Amino acid sequence: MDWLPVGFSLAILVTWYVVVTWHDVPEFILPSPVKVIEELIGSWDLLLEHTLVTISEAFLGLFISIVLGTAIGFAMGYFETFRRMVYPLFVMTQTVPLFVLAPLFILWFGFGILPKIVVVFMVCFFPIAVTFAQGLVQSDSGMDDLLSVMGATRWKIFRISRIPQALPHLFSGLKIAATYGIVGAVLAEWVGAQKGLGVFMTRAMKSFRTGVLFADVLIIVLLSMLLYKAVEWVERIVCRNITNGGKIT
Amino acid sequence: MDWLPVGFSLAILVTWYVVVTWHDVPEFILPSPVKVIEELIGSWDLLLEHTLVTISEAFLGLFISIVLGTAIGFAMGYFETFRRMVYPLFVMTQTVPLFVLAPLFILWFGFGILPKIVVVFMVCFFPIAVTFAQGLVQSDSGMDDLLSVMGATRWKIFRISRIPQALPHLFSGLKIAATYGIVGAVLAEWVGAQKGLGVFMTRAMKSFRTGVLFADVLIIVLLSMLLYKAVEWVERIVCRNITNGGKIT
Amino acid sequence: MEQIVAENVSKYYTVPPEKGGRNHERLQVLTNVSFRVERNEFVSILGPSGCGKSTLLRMLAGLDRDYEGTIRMEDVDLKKNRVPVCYMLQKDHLLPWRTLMENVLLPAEIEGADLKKEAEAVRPMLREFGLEEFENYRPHALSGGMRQRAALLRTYRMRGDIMLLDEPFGALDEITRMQMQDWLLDVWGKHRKTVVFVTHNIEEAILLSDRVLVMSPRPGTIVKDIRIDFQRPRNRDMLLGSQFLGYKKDILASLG
Amino acid sequence: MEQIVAENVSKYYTVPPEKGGRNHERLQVLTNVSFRVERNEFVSILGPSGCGKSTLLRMLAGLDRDYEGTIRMEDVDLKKNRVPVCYMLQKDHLLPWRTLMENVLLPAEIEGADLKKEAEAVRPMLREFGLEEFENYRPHALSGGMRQRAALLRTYRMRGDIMLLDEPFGALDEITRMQMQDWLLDVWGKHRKTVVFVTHNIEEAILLSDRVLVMSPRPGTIVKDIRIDFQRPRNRDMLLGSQFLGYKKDILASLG
Amino acid sequence: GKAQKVTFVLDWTPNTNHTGVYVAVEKGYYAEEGLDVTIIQPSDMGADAMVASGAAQFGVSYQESVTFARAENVPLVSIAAVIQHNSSGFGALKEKNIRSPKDFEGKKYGGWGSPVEEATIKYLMEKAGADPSKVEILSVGTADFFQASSSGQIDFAWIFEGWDGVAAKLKGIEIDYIDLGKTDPVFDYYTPVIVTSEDMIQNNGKMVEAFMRATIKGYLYAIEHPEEAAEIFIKAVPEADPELIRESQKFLADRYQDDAPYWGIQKKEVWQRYNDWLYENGFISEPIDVEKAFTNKFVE
Ligand SMILES: Nc1ncnc2c1ncn2[C@@H]1O[C@H](COP(=O)(O)OP(=O)(O)OP(=O)(O)O)[C@@H](O)[C@H]1O
Ligand SMILES: Nc1ncnc2c1ncn2[C@@H]1O[C@H](COP(=O)(O)OP(=O)(O)OP(=O)(O)O)[C@@H](O)[C@H]1O
Ligand SMILES: [Mg+2]
Ligand SMILES: [Mg+2]
Repeated sequence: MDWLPVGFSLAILVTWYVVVTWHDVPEFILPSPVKVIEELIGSWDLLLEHTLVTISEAFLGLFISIVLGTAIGFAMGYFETFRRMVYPLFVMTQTVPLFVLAPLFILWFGFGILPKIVVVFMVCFFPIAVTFAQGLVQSDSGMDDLLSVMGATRWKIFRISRIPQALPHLFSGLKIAATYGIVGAVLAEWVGAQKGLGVFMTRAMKSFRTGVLFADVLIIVLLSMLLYKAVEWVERIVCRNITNGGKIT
Repeated sequence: MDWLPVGFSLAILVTWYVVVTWHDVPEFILPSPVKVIEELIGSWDLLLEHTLVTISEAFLGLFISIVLGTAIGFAMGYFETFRRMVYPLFVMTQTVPLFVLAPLFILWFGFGILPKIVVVFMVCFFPIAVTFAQGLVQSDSGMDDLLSVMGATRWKIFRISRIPQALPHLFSGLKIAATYGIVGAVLAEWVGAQKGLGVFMTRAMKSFRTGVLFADVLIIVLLSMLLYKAVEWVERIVCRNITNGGKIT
Repeated sequence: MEQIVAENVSKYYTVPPEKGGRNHERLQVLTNVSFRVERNEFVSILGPSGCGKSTLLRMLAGLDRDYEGTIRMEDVDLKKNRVPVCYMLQKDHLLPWRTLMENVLLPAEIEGADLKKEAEAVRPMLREFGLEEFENYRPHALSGGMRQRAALLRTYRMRGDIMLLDEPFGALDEITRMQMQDWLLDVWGKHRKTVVFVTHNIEEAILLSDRVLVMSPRPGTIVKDIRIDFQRPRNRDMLLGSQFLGYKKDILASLG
Repeated sequence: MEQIVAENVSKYYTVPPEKGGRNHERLQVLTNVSFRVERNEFVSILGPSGCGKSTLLRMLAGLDRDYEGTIRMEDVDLKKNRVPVCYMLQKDHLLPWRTLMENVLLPAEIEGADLKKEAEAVRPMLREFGLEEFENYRPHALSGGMRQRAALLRTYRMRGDIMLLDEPFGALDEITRMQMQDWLLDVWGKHRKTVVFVTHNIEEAILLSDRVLVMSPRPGTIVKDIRIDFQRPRNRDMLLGSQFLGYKKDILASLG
Repeated sequence: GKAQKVTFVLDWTPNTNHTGVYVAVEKGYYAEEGLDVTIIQPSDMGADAMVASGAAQFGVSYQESVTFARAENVPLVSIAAVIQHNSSGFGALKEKNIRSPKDFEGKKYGGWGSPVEEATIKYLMEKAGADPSKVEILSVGTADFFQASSSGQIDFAWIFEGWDGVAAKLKGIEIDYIDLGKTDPVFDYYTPVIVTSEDMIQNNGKMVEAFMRATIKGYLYAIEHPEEAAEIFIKAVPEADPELIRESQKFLADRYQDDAPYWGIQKKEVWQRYNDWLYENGFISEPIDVEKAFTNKFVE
């Protein structure tokens, strides 16, 4: 546990509190952190209910993104032609404003959990696939040569040398995905859902309960950070050997 | 110019067209690509007007993101303590749902171009700063040692060895920023503005002109891809020497 | 019977334009290299730095097919097909995230052999190579010479009757080098492999080889093909004999 | 006057836990290493692979302060301060994105010297090093020996009266090696530098040095300190003399 | 002197509810009053917070929204009713056979996710003797009525007669429409309204007066000349569908003022009724002081 950022965050919170109380900022413009915590505690059971919905959407979406993202990232790294074919299209999908497309997803996929998963997938798939593919593509040609002389097939060269070397890249993609997964689900809910933090959020906003809105955002941030830390933890375990000694190549 | 993805995209367009005309999909659910092009040509002057607004917002935001992102990314790579302090906070900013915060930006920053630039910045700053910092941190310790024996200060070690080695990373961040810059500006407009593709979009949507909406999205995609290609082009020039021979370390 | 036949091999590299920005240039590295190696022969290649020895070995390993002339190995045209060889590059190319043992097990792993058994077979050799304590070290924690020995051991565990070694002993001290030379002769004698051995050490070349090929400076070609007529098994005493000095003078003369 | 004084230097590495997952272990690499080098002396260090030579040189370069005992250089305690030296690592560490010339200009660049002038000064040396055609090549397009020579040239352009060289000629053929040896002796003689020279080549050590330090296997310590009494300038004829053979036997005996 | 800068925030995209303001801009009514008006299109967060915080001076809102705002101590005041009677209601494609709240049973409602919708439907169904537990309430957010219903995702939705209803006619789609204002007096509340902040009224009354004078002129023009007003609006907002604007404008011309003595007037009982209903259904924790929520001072 690194206490430096914690301390720094606390300092920011205190400044926030002081500014808000000093200038008497009305709650609907910027609620004080104390107010946010109060609302968090006050609406705890309601928030929890919505949070569980959002978490399940985000997790499902992330799970699918990780599986497909890794698979397609691998395919892009492995098959040059496939990469050239789909990569620009993947970039394109990222330039499409999701908040415009999301309502259409509802038309196409209904109101269930599916359009939410699709949105999460659209957000998280790309960084995973692209980072992994990039990691796989950059290679130490000498090592590849050596392995091929040993009789390694392309697949074995990947398994033995390229995949391990691409893992740190993949994990940086996974961390990005973890950062955006929850927000993706919230966006999808915001655009149309029955339950979830996104729905809760619009309701809070419409009834001018900015404090509750911030409590909602706080939960989203905490969840995302938790996910992020979880990925970091897995990375440390998986990549311990690979990055040991500080240098990978 | 790589024609493979172009051909592939065309194939997708044709499929889209065939499906839409075959199944007689109503325009407001999914317009045919021909309809989209028609609308694009029909509303050309209007679209152009809005596009210019969006471009100027996106460019200003991107410019500031590049300047500050590179500077802060550098500071994070250079000053260990600074990185430990701010990095988790930067991650946090990414987990905050922007579409919720954006309206608040208007309260805080008014209706001018400022809140749009802030949104673009929030979207583009992070990938630039983080990729650059990551590139700077991973080092060949032997090279650092050698340079320090030559009497290089920490700053010179960075200038001579670490920055060039981090450039490919920085560019992958810049490419992400280029991908998201226009969408960021559109999001900000969508939340409150007088002009711009985001405004145009909501108006088209609310008058059930899905064809125009798609024409709008098409422009956003094309602009973003153009930006992306531009960054790629600069990368090729700048990094030609660095990545020559296929291996950087 | 000839196992390797190289005929009129020439090689050019396309060099990126110079700073000034001129056009791509061609650098001729090898010119009309022809030689033959018989089965079970031990052939050394000596030549000035930069004359194209590593380039030639890459071709023999089947990694570079962009040359003029032909190379046939076991009657296979290397431009068309590959022949399995034991190949050791000038750089060690150990995988940094694998331990020494895991690196040495690579050839077995690729062939899908039983790794437990292979590790058992390798362990006594680690002792012989002075690496027994370092089985679980990763390359960055090994000394230069230790890395080279690990790479050599890995090469030995590769499948193939032909060994292509690019300065395998360059980072070793005299004593360790002698041990490794003895080991190599032993392996060569017992397993009857064919060895193509690039080295900078003339004495080593004479001591080990049946034939020594001497190359000219770049563009490299073979300027001398010397048969070493010492009987086997050899010992180090011959290093002091006049016949040896004759060979050495001969080689030195053709080198520079 | 003594320029370098090492007293009872011992060094341990903390080794990451083994596969089995045991605790961190300590590996002793150097034990009670003590020696002195006088100003303008040429001292070679010989020792078995893995005995700690590179580790010792890292300490002399001021890069590793985590050891027991003291090293003083020009009366500066290296644990507290640094002394500028010309240092050449075992690996070439050329920047892959820079051309050969740009790599050689590094020391000048760091000192903020005039690069045009420096390039003019370096160019004749490129010729002497057999690299003149390759000024604009990047490292990946150079042969192993060429990279090593480039690294040596870069080392020479560093500021400092003390040269620390870790196997600078390991990848060179006999002829090029001789040229480089002559060049080094010339530099040493003209510029009166102090040289600490790690090598595996016993003859080279005797030929070049005022003193040869022989190290034991790991944990390394200095088992022999031999003064070479040949007069200077030296020539290669002495390699055949009996005095030379005496030194050689002496060293070989203490090595193995 | 120099024109005063005024920011006017819409409730959503520009539509015929806003025509009067656009007319006043285009015809120079604001300029005559020394005002330089900028029209801003917001997100679905609406104009309320921006007006209340002073980021904008005026905006478009709804009675419901102003009530919520005041319940949370957001100092928002409604200063004119744009349309006298609630012209929204429940719409459904003809083939769905939804003609009264009774028919909601077993159907899917697509809303924007506000609990008020749920309560309204429940209230209407109970009143009609239907079982409210038999309707499925879905939130479609920003997806529109036609898209959602013809793709079969929903059966009925809350629509604006003057917009979606007109659009349906233009597209040749037959729909059934249940006028909310006519189902129960409590739902005949004001939507939309023009709002400003308490601070503006207290400290900048002159500007509010000037702004409203010009706005009234704009709406009166739209009432008297719907065709010209429509063209003015189309010129200002070319992105919308011109046909839809023209038809919608015709539809609304008579409804801006309707049966009221003058345009913009708001009645206390309308405010009180709906406020009470919201309170009874638990949407606000305290009933608000409706006298403070609106004023007719600027339209009289
Ligand atoms: N970073 C490290 N961590 C752990 N052990 C190390 C590390 N670096 C070197 N060693 C160990 O220290 C010992 C000495 O290494 P060093 O590189 O100094 O040997 P050397 O005398 O230069 O050998 P060579 O002649 O082979 O280059 C070796 O056993 C090596 O495994
Ligand atoms: N990829 C490349 N592109 C361009 N030129 C190259 C490339 N690789 C090698 N060369 C050039 O080819 C020549 C021969 O290189 P090679 O590595 O075969 O020499 P070598 O005989 O092994 O030398 P050494 O003894 O120094 O290792 C050199 O001049 C080198 O600069
Ligand atoms: Mg070579
Ligand atoms: Mg060493």
